[in-house]
Amino acid sequence: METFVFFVAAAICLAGALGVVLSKNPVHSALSLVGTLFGVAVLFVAQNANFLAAVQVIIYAGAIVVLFLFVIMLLGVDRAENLSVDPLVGQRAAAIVAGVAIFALPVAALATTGWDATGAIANLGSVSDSAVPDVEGIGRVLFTRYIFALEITSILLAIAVVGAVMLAKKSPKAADMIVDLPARPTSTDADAASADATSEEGTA
Amino acid sequence: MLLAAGVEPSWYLVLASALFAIGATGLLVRRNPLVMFMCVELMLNAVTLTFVTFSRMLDDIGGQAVVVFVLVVAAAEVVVGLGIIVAIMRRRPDATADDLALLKG
Amino acid sequence: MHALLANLTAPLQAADEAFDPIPTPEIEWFTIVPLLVLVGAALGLMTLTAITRRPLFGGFYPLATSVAAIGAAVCTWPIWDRIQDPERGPFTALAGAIGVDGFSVFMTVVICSSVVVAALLADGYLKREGLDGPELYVLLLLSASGGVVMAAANDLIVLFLGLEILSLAVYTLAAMHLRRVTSQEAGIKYFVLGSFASAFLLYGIALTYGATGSTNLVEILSYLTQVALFDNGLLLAGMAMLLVGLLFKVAAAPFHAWTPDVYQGAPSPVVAYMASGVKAAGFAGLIRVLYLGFQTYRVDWQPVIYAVAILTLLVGALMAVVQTDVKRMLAYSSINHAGFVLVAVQAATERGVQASMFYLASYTFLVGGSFAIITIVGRTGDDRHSLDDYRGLAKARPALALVFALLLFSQAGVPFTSGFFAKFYAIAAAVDAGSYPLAAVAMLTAVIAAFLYLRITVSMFLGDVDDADIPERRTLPVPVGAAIALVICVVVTLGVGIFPHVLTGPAGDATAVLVGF
Amino acid sequence: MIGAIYALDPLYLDGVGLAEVLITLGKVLVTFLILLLSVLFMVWFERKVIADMQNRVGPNRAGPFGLLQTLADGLKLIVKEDLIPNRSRRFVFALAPFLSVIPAFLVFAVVPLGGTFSEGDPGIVTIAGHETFAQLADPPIGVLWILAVSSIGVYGVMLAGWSSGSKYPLLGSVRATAQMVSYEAAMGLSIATLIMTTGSLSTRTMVSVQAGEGFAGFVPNWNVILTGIVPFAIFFIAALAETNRPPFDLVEAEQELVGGFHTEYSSIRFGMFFVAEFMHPVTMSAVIVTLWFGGPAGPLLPGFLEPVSGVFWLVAKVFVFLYIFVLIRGTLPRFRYDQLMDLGWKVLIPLQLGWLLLLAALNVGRDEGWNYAVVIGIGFFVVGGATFFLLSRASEVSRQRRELGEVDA
Amino acid sequence: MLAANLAFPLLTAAILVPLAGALLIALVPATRREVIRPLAVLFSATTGAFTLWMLGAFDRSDAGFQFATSHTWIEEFGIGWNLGVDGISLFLVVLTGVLFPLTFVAVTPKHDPKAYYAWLLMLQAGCIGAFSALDLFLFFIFFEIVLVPMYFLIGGWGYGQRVYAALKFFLFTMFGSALMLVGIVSLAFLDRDAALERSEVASEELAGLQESIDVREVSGVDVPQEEYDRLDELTASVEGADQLTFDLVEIAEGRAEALAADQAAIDAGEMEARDSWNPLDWEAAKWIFLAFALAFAVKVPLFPLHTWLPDAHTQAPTAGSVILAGVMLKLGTYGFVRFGLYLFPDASLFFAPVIATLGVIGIIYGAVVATMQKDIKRLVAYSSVAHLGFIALGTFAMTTQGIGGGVLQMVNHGISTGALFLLLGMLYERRHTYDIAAMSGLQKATPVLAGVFTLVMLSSIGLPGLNGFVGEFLVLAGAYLTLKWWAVVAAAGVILAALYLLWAYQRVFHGEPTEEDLATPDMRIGELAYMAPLLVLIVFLGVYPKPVLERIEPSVAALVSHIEGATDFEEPAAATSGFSGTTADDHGEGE
Repeated sequence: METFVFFVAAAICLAGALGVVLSKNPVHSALSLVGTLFGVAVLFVAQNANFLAAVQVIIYAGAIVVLFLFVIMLLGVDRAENLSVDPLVGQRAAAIVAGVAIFALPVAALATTGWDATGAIANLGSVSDSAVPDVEGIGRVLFTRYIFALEITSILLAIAVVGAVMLAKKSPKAADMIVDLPARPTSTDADAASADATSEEGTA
Repeated sequence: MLLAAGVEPSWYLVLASALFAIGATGLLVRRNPLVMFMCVELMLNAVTLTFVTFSRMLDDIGGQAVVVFVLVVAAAEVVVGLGIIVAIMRRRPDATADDLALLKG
Repeated sequence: MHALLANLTAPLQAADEAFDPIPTPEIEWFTIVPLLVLVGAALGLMTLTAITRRPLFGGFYPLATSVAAIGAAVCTWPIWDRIQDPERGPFTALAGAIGVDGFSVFMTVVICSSVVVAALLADGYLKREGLDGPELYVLLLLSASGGVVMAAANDLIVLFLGLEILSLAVYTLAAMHLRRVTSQEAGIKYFVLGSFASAFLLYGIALTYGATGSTNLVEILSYLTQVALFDNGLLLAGMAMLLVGLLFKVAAAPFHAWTPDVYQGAPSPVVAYMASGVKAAGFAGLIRVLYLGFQTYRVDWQPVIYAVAILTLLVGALMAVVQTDVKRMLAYSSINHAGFVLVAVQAATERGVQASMFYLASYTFLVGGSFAIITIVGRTGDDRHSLDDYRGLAKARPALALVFALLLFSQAGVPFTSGFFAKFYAIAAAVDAGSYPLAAVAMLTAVIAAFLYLRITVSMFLGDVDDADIPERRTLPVPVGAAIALVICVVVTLGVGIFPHVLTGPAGDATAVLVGF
Repeated sequence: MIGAIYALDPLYLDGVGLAEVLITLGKVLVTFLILLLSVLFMVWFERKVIADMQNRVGPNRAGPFGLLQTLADGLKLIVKEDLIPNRSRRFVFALAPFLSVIPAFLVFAVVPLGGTFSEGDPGIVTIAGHETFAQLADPPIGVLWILAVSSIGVYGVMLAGWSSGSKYPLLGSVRATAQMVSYEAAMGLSIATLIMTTGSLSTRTMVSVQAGEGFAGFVPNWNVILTGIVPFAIFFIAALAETNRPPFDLVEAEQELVGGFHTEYSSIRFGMFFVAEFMHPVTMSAVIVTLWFGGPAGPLLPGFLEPVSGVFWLVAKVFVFLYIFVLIRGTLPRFRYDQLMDLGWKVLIPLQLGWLLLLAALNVGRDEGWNYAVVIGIGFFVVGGATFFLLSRASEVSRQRRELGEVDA
Repeated sequence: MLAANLAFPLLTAAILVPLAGALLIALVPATRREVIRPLAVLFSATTGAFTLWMLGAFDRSDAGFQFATSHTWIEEFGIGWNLGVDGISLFLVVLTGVLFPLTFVAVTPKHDPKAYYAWLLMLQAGCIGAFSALDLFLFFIFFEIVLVPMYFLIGGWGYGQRVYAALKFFLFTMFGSALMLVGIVSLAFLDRDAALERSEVASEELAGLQESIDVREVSGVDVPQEEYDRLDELTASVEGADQLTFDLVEIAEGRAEALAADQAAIDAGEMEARDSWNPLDWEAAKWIFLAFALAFAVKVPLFPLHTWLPDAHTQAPTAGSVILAGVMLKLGTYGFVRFGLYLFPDASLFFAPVIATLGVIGIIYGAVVATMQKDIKRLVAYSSVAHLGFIALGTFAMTTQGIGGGVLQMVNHGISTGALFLLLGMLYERRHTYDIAAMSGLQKATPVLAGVFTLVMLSSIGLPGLNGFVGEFLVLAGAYLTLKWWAVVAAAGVILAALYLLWAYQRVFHGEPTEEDLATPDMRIGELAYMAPLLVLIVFLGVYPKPVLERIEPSVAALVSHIEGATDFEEPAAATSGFSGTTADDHGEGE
């Protein structure tokens, strides 16, 4: 059963990941990302991390990717990208080599340890103990060991709010812009959409 | 029965590292800042999967607790990142990472 | 069956009674007072802006920011006092999340000073550019709080969160000049690459967690000292990933590519903060991880840092020389400086930590002052940064040119300035650890980098001046804030250059504790 | 993994055999059918009630009281020509209706449909000698499931609008997205108060807790009372917005956006949106009842009705809310977009946040033995008052700035 | 004679006074421009007076460091404000003290007098500091800091290619000294390591002694006082062992001791001599010496590293050239003596042939290239390369005569080349060119200038009876004993020097003057006045060098015996004969 779940979810994950990278259209990339997110959520459930699975879906699928799509639509930047041109000669090949290396490093590391973690066992509370639901276990850890970390995430959120507000300030007039680059053609469609949506900025 | 388990936890780790590598490669290959950013999310997902798997292997709930932080950070990153992307793309809707080569010298 | 049913109903009964309260750990409030001051000031500032139509008086925001930063620095005094008490010494607080030791206190003060300098610069800059924005000050303070967290982080997760707090604010700040396309490009570039690096850092944390079973540095250390890991691939991979993430933040080669672009595009006062505060915090994190968590694995990380240091030194120096934009020059030079700090870090000794602390502290003022001048010379639009824009500055604004020359010479390592001692201590640390070739390479790159500083001085002092250009330059306004920042930077640079023990003393007192943790 | 499955339902305690699989499939089927039927009913109900309010007759041709009108409409939709606009993104265009309708079904999976909850009974029913819960599944994170699935619902709307390749649907979906994401925050916060008071994320446990003895013997122990009504009110408003029900139906504001995100849809694809749209009030009512009004819990019915008393109470309570939904639709005018956003961000979220903190303070006060009156006094009047002052002052200042045109950076 | 150990810190004052002057001048308001020059002269002359006072108060019989001051600066590293002069550095300090005010009087800047004088005063402070520093770190600091004022002087007040020349000057010298810093630090740490090693032995003894004393104390047996003293002594040495020091004397003497012990072991056949030329076999000292040598070689400059010098000299303003040639080049040769021979007798001996070879190449090469110059200032610059080659040769001959001659030659070169550059400055002022071909027959129009020029030039050539001769002769005589063939080749350089200088003289001052030449004004009285002290010195030192030599000799002799003690080097008997006249009775015939 778990084997089956694993392989299906893993296939979804990998397909989604490849979709993100290979889709020409950013919307398709975003949708592929959702696929991966669900796959990962399923893998969480398969490993008894129910709470995280739910949170993963709520935060990632429900908020993050939605925001992505929102931005794509708001800006009208869903233009397909021409992937057949290597922007920098050899960059793509180099990136793939780097990718393989990045994949190989942890796998090789795991191989040396006999495909097993080497760390100390059950430091902060057991996962397999079904008497304590994972939500409670996580809660306990968050409010004891990670209490400081938990508190400082508030700073992070404050920064996100302040930063977003600052960046979303009304766009200056085009004449005011200091643009030191050649003019580019702009799509009228996208302009119309973004002009109307500008006032909705603050809510993003 | 169907529930007979035959999955090695390390498979999850290998899967996670594959996801991570795909994300990293994608970030290096793609030029669209939005897609690059999605690749970062892929990488973060790979990390959360790794954490959960280790949490299971070590039978330690601490690994799962960490994932909560990763999620919060991811959310905050998205807000800021999309803020910047909106700020720039509103002015130049067709910006790609190559156009950002304005800053070369 | 029935036992399980009882299990299922148990929560019902539990819900009726008072919940079993979680034994929350003791919070040593006094250890996080600096952090609270910074965050509190940021929130206060934000609230105040929301409920008042205009600032209370001109220069209120920079003043408040500086006062807050200085206040935070002052608030470290009782902590320092307690740490230096030989009977009590350093300790961990907040359930082991932060390590309260001299190092963290020292770095806190360094980060706070960089905030002061940046805030003073920002005042005139914002006015000139017609940007309004208490947000800049708020984000500056919040970002600094992240740096403070990093400096004290005793847990990889806390470190990561500190790094994100630090970085996210800076990404935004880099993109804050909404009228400059380059500013936003800098922001986006910094952001994408920065989160890329964060992901690596996080993956490193995950692997380290798998290898040691904890994210707490002290626990990692004690685990690694107790358990001999024969097959430690996981740990090494984790360490490598962690290093990638942290080295990116300090702009070490080969993870430096973002630096010149971001420095060039971002608003100059923000760059001052990036080059000083952010870098200091990044190194603080690096040192904490390497010296504390992976203390026992120094044989493994030393060669890596060695190689990275050489690469960083060379890249920084060689690339700097071919630039024509002063901001880019200083960006590469900051890479070179990062290399010097790495030289000190590589030593893996107390002297090494001390040297890097000294370096970061003095560099904070050097780079702060340098960017103060760049801010001033950049003029409205913040885009006049080519070498030509500095031509004849000595004629038009002799004091400004002289101060810039002083700061540049100090960066080059000319004696009687803080920069010289910074380099000296770094070299001494490397030599003490037996890394002679590294020390030699470092000094040679210092000479190469000196060429760059000389190029700037040349165009300020010795360049052929078009007289028609001078009157315009005479009108270069120097805002009060920037002037104060410059005075501070010059005083520190010369003061430390002549009496280095004002810094080495505290640095020495501070390190004794981190390494021997 | 195995433990996780067991925790879902006592049905699987003795291992999973054919009977268990059949029972589960049966439960799935029943839930699905109930929902479909309820949609048919809901459409009729809404039309009928509104017609009554407007002194009209409403549907009255097909079947008794026009009951089969919806069925006829549905059949008509199915046989109509399926139009796919040229500029649409075909794959996503086809996908969007499913994304819209499936989440609406999924929410129902964790709603307890029956079972007895009185006297500490955990709500177990017996089917063919097997003990099980009267709900499709009871994951320990049931409440999060609701949140998660409802947040997925956005995709349908969003992608439909985008893939149509047309301006009005796009604008509609952009609006919808912002609206749904915004109100989800308020909704999540109000659910947080529930979690705090009940101490569980499982919907069944929540119902059980609410089935407990209330005050003075007759006031039920419902969450709506325990949490002080405000969170419920916020939840309810957010639920209206989440489901794009009037007065929050800007997504499909005919006067501005033609049909909103589904302008370009026709035939069965449109039918699916339609189903989803009318399923939302049903599922939302069920969720509201489960979370705030004790779900199927209630006094046992006398005699042979005893086994269905849970179902009875649930249906009764849901009916009340369905009526309220329709009532609101029939009476309230639509919000303006900025009003909508202001309400969400400047009123609901701060209020809910403050309320959550107040409840938390009370909880802490209970553990520490503080005086309730003092806690409420300080929390509500001092802190709340100060916050209110600050917020109103801030919005006043920002209004002034806007008028003076100082916003331009 | 005044007591050598004055309460008044003469050296510190000689450094701080010009610095204070620089600061003061920088603060002079723009409206009071006229006070700048007098102020500069005042401060600089005060410094000169201090140095002259030192000259008077110098105890000629003392070979050690006099007027020594010592203050801790950076305790952690054992860095101190340690100053002092001995016979080797005394005259260089005096030269610095005197030459500066002379140039102040002689040359006025074209523009920005404020900055000009401030930089020059800083330069003076730096040079005096470098010549008198007895702490390696302090020396390095002064060695390095002098670059900055010079850089600005060349760049700000120089001629055509000044920016290029200034950059080249700065980077070359900094490149050299960069490695020296690594060398200095390495040396200090190696010294500490050696001390720790020694202290291990001491601590073993300490432990044993302590135990035996304890045993006796417990049993009531009397312990002799000496043992207690020894205990304290050992404790002190063990405790201070991990303290770093940058003190020159301490490190040098420590090294000498260790080297002497090694040498003894080698003599006894217990150890192999380490004189392999394979770099892989080298001990640290050789590498560190190379780091030092590189810095000094750039500064001197020795042959392949000299290319910055002609540019810097040619493009520098007159004052810059005078100071550069007169004082700053000596930093290199002085460094060789003080921080090469004294600190690394072993490595110096090892590398002596190499450096001497470079010196000799410099002599010949400088002379040949000078011959071909069209620009007279460049010619003089190349002549400096040749002259300094002599000094390097003399230094690495390691004989009393060679080193002493080198030191004397440093002073001589400072005087005569300084004077030459001053004269060239006058020429330029009159003709606005340095082009040899552009002038001819000036003798007719400017007989006094020609006369003075002749004298100075002859001194530079090394005509007997003038100062240059004494130095060159001593160097050659000293070098002949240990580096025979080098000395023979170098002697040819003397002849070449005569060739290029006389030829240049002939082209400029003889021949048919054009109208322009005839209109060239002669030297003014004022110019003659400030040239006079230099001319007097040229003649005086040529006729009666004894007062200088007798002060130099004890220190040099001590240095040579220091080398002998530390290595297997033995000074040839002929060289031990004194050369300063006064001691001729004790040592037999001198020159």
